[in-house]
Amino acid sequence: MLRRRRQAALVASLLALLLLGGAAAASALTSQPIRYNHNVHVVAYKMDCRFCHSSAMKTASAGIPSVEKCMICHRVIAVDHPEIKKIAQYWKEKKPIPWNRVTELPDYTYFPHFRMVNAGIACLTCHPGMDKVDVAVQEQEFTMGFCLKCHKARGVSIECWSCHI
Amino acid sequence: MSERSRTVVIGLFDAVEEAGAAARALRTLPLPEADITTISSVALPDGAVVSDPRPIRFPWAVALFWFVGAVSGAGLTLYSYLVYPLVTAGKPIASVPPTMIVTYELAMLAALLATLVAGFLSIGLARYRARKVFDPRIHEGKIAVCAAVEPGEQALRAAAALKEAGGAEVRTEEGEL
Amino acid sequence: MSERHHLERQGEGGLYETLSRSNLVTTKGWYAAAGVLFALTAAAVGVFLYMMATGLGVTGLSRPVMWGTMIILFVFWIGLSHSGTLISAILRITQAGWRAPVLRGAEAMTVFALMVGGLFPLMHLGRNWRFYYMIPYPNERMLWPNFRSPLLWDMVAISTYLTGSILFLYFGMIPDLAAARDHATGWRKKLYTFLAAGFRGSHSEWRRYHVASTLFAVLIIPVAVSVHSIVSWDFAMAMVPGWHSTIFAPYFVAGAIYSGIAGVITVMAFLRRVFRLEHFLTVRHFDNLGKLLLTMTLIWGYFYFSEFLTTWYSRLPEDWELISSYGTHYLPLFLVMLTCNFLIPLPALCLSKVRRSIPAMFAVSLVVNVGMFAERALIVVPSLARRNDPSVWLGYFPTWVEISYIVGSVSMFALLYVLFSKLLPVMAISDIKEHLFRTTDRSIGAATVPSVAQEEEGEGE
Amino acid sequence: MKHKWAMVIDMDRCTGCGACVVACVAENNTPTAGEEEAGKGRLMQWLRVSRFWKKEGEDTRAIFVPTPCMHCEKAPCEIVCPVYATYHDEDDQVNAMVYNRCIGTRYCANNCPYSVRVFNWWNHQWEKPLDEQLNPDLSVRSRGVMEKCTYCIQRIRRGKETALKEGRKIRDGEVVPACAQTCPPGAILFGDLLDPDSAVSRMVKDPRLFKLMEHLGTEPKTAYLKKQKGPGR
Amino acid sequence: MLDRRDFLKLGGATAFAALFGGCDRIPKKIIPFVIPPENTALGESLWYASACRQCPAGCGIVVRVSEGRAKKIEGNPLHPVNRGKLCARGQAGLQALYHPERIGRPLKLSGPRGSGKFAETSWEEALSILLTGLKKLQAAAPASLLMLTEPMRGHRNLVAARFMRAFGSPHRIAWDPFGQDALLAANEAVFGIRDVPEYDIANARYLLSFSGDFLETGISPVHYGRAYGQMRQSRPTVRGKFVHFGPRLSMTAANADVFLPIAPGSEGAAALGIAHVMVREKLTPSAAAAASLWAAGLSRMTPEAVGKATGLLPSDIEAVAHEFAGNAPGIAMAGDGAAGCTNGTYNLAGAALLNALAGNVGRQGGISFPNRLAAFSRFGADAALLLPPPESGFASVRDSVEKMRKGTYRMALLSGSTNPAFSLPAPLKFGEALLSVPQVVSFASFLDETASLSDLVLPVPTFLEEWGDDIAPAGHAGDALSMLQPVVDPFRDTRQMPDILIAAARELGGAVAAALPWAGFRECLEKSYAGMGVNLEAARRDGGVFPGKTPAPRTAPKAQRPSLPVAAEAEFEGDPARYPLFLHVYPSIAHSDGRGANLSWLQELPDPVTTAVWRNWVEVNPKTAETLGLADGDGVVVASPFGSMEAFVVVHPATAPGVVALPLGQGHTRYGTNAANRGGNPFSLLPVKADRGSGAPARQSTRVSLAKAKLAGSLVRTVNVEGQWKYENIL
Repeated sequence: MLRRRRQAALVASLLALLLLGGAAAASALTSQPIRYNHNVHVVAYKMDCRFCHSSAMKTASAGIPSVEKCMICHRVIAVDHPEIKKIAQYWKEKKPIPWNRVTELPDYTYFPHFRMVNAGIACLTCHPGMDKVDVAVQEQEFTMGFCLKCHKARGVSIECWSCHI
Repeated sequence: MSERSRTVVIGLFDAVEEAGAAARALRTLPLPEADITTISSVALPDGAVVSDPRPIRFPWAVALFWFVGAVSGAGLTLYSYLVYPLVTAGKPIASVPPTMIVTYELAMLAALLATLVAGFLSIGLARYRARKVFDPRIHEGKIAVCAAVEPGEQALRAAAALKEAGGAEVRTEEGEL
Repeated sequence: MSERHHLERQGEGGLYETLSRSNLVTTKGWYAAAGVLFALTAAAVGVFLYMMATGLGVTGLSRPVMWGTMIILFVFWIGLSHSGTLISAILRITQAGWRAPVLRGAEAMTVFALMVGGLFPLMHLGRNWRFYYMIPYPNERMLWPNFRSPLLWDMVAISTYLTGSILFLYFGMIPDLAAARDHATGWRKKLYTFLAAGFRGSHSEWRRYHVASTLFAVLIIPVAVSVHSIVSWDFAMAMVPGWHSTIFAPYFVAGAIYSGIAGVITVMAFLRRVFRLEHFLTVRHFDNLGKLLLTMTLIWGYFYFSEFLTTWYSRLPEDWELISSYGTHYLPLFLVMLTCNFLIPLPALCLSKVRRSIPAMFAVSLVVNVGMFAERALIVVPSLARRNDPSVWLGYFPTWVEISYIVGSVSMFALLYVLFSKLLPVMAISDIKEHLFRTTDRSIGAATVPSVAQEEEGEGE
Repeated sequence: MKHKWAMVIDMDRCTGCGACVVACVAENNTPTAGEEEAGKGRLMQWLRVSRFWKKEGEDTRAIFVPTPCMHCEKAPCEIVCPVYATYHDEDDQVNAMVYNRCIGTRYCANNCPYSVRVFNWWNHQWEKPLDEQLNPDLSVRSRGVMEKCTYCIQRIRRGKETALKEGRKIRDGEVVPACAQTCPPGAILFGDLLDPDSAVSRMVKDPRLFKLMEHLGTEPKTAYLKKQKGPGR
Repeated sequence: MLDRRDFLKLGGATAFAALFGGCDRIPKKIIPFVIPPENTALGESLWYASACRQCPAGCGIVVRVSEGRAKKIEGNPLHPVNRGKLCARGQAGLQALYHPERIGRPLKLSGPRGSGKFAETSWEEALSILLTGLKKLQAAAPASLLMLTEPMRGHRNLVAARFMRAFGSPHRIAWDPFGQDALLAANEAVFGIRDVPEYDIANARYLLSFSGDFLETGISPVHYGRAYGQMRQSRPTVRGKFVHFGPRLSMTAANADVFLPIAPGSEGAAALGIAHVMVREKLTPSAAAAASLWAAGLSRMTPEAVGKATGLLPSDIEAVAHEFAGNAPGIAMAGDGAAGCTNGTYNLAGAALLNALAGNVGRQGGISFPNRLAAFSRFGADAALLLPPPESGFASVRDSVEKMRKGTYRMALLSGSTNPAFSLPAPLKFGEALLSVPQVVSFASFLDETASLSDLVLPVPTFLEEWGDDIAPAGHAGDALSMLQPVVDPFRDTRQMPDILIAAARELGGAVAAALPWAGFRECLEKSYAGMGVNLEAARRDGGVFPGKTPAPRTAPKAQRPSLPVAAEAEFEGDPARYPLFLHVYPSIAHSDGRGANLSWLQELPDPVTTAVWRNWVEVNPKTAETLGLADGDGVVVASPFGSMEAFVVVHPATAPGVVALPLGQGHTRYGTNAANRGGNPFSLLPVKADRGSGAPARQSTRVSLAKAKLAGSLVRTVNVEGQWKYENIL
């Protein structure tokens, strides 16, 4: 299963990189139910990543903000924006927003966000470019070597079981 | 065409004795020992017809590559131990017996490959574009006696000597010996 | 019926024709044989793909018998591969006069048996598609294989041996390829021209060629010995009763040579019959190979006895359970091994009548290989089935999947041989010619015996 | 933070009931093999309770030996793995098994004298909705990989993380594998040998202590306490 | 490859359906919360306390819930029954929850009755069928309504009992194959108190067990298992000794220091033999004062006489008597194997007498009779309804079968996991009789043999999805009160039986509606406990109410002057010539009477003694097997005068000669793919006999014969038959 997925991912990324760079970027814009703009939130409004991805400090997963959290601000801010209207619609129907996953780790990898965040690793270390983009992208391929380089440099555990069970 | 290309006189012989006579005749021409050779489908003992004065040195290359292989084997194992040091069964990270075994095997592998490559180079094989003098009939049992000669008079004398000795189809061509 | 006689009648071109008949005529029989073998091989490959797609559950393996037929076949074929190169190298170095017709067949057998045998460790992996984790190369995982594992030694050794054997086979073939080049036409000519690499047979070429061949032979012998030692260490390094034995390496090497010689005899008998090489593969060759086989029977028997005796007599509890299972669950296998490896070959090979009868030698060689297969099975299975912890004991019997691998491996080996015989010189033509060149028939009384031209190169009387 | 986890199984308390077996199955996403596969010796349970008969004079006694992974300090399985799929985890001093690295040579299982390693002969399926039960803390193993008792490493990890969040050391008894947690007579004791005050550290000094096949020199960290006889000590 | 459910951690807890299909696709969906629940952190699991209903022991559990799905059951450390421990069956409770064959919608008969063919229907229709039937009955003959359930406890029982009483039917029967009738009768006879005692095994120094398999089955394997561990190794200087008498080396017996095989049904005689020695030699003060017993007939129970009856060596009897008397406090207990004989009361009374003679009654490390009614006095008048009934109800079930045949009942309501169509002796022909009841409604989670015989099956939730309360049966629990709460949202479209009864009562109106005046069962619980002043929220958090102080135990009036049990011989059906072997049946540790057989984890749990999985077997002594020409693993037909079944032989070196032992639990014909068609049902061999003293079902009351037969398949054991003798090899 994973192999297929890996291959698919490989093929997909190759295609995206080599052939259809522009087209892929365009489709990325429409790939999410709402065109959430990371750049605006992070750079223009100087919001901390952890404000929305709040469980990154506490649990393994960084978490996706609830509709309620979006509405805290967007009850008053930019309510006329067509994308914000979509959020309001979800909120009205009390439906969750079906985001598509962008960053992905293999099933057999355990990545505790809170350990990294609490150790002072900046979010952009692993999610580079997230502050510059519109719709979320995965610019860094999460290979084992990428993780290990950092682990070795910081002198933290490189035991296999730290990340794989 | 390589610069080693020279004028060569070739004569085909049916029997070793005739070839031997031809070679003797060529030597008395005189032609240097190194410029006379035979081409045969069966290895002829050195000195039976001609002898090859050049020393064979490529086994030294094989020996050298044996050591190169050994070093790379040891290096490979040591590097792999140290690049991600994981403990198994309480054995030391750099464990001696596997290092020895891999060292040995890679040394042998390198030596075997070196034998092929050095052998090829020494024999002069796999030079497909080189034009070497040859006659396919040696595989029907003929023995060719060839000699590199100066074109002109020496060539003619050599051809005559070959004919004298009973050589059939004596001819002169340009090529490597 | 002597070789000399034959050459006189036909001349050297004719000699080539006879010796490489396999290359020249493509008979219906060849197509039929190749077709059947291909079908069997393809079927086994299909079964393997099925196993790869569904899981190793289709085999008869279990806890505790985690290794079964595939590993038996691995050891068996690696063992079989042994004699070829080794015998050829030893015979080349010792300049045994009768060696020439045996060389090529034996060397090719090594390569093909290694190719077949080397597949099994890969096939038996639970996740074959991840086999590259075993290969040491710089990778993004920054993780290298564990060289402390005997499996890795095995991999390194077998790849060395396979590379070496192919080179050895090829290098030995170069003069014959040159001969073939000069006889062939069409695409074969192009192939042989490429493979012969411009070998002419000039005096300096021959001299260097001989030096290189001798070097090859000298180098390949220690590799061959190391390979089977390491195969034995796959077992002996483990803490499994019956495997954990110091004698395993020489014992495996002896067993490998033993089964290898038997394999050479089988292959020779086949080649002789199929390609009508009666003039070249004579009774004398079989007699000599028979003597060699007899020696190996004795050596093998000695090793087995000393291995068995120590474990049996010391009665360590774990080993004792294993030895006593030879008398109960594995009695049939044990008897097959003992009979086929010792009780039949020993007296039979002592009789010159048997050694000089080719059908009898063929039969004996087959029997020995059946016995050696049983021996491999007896090493792999009972040791695992009677593990240290008696509560997990369990039997093992191969399923149809594994039986199809047995059939498939034999047919693949045969197929490779059949294809080889069609494409490349199957007899060492130049060695035979050389042998003929150096011997002349001399009449001593009523008998005609070959006499040797060159005493200093080894072959005495 | 280094640990040296160890297990002590008191055979005098063990009743052989098998609660540990099912607890382990429930915790570790272990598939059921089915009758046919079980008959082929392919049960997937990581912990077995072997029952041996022992003649004592006229009487026959039954002896229950719960056998999880021994987590040997000189583990024979580790050295034979060509790809480091099983190796010694230095942080926890346990015998680690990395499923995604395993290529399935099964050499480790052959070399384990305790035969506690199980192999995934098939891609095991959980009939829906039985898959809802699967523990999210560890992976479901695919076919072709070896698996075995991990001392419930996911629980150890959870314990470590909790301790880290609360800025303290792990307390003795805070981290227990599923088998030890459920064992009704309390026969399975688990803890850190590097903690001199832990219960296992005390128990390993018990004169009743023995290890399975100690003569093999594997130095198991799962130890046993001998069954006693008669009243009093 | 590794199909991990990690994405659940990253996703939210609401829209699961969208996730399940998508685990192989990229990109995956992330479904966050609309409004995050207050106490949820993503990826962190929560533990909910509840109570286990996998067997009647009533252990407290905590369930790990991650993203709305139960992941693991563990014992509740606060609960006095199990103190954090749990048995295999409890652990397997999750499989009942997620069982693929669970009934998810009401089922209406679609073929002939008994065919097991059902069609799904809506709750509206199902309830209207039920109500129509009930209404018709209420008008015509309310007394012809039968309710046959397992023994219910807590407010479930209250609702059911009030419903039946108000409806006007006296026919409310609870069936438990392992009821404690014989124990009650024995204690009444010996101590003058009809109650189940508590055994303080943890503090005992000497434990005598007469076919009491308390570590595997019986009242509470977990509680006693824990106590057993404490008895063995928790005290620095004392290690309790354990001696077991019985016809078979069960798992419990295997843990004994001394196992003494005896003839089936001779447990009472063995106990009296020990009593004889104690009184003769005045080994304890109580024994010295028991001259009256001596005169009443104890003098005849000499070790020699008892030895002849039981097969014991007289010297063993003497030795055990001395040890038992000399190592106070001690406990003598007898279990199902002894109680299941036709002289069960006598057997159990013998054990009770030993406790009295040794002076173990009412002391730490002995037995005591806690005052449960006083402990639960806060329930007021309803207390008796809430406490679990310890009886088996065998007599009533037999009576009801008669009545079914006579047509007394017009409608039957069935519920519970005791599965009478499976767990009653076959000659009673319960199933056949049930088919003659015009309308049968089952409340069930699985289509077992009994539910398959009904017209209408109403799906009920498993215990992990229910509201409820529980009081563990007497014998081990003190006065703990457990609270059940749904740890997951109901997984199927199910309704609790009390909810259905309350709803039906509302529709039926009148007295019935007045008797059940709640909107639903949850309200019933909440009102009731609020009325008692119980903080329900705290109780649900802790898993129940566990008071620290218990009322003083009841006094046993005759503990000082016990009466001598009336001697009785065990009777066995079947001509000894034709049926030469005694049959000993015992509940299997994994499946009990058969209710666990549909869970694959339990099917694959090796039986502790034989290590067999997935199938049943018959245990035969090696000598017996040799005389019968049977080898280990052979197939045999076990035949009794009442029926026959197929099984595989397990040569069991410690079964008494002349006895064959069969585990109960397998032999289902329905009950799902895991359970069905795995060998024969031992209940089909049993006669319809009862213990003469108490009316409990007498299962150990027939002889059988074994005949070799060729059977398909083979018995799978996890321990090698040859290797099982080589314990020394692993040392």
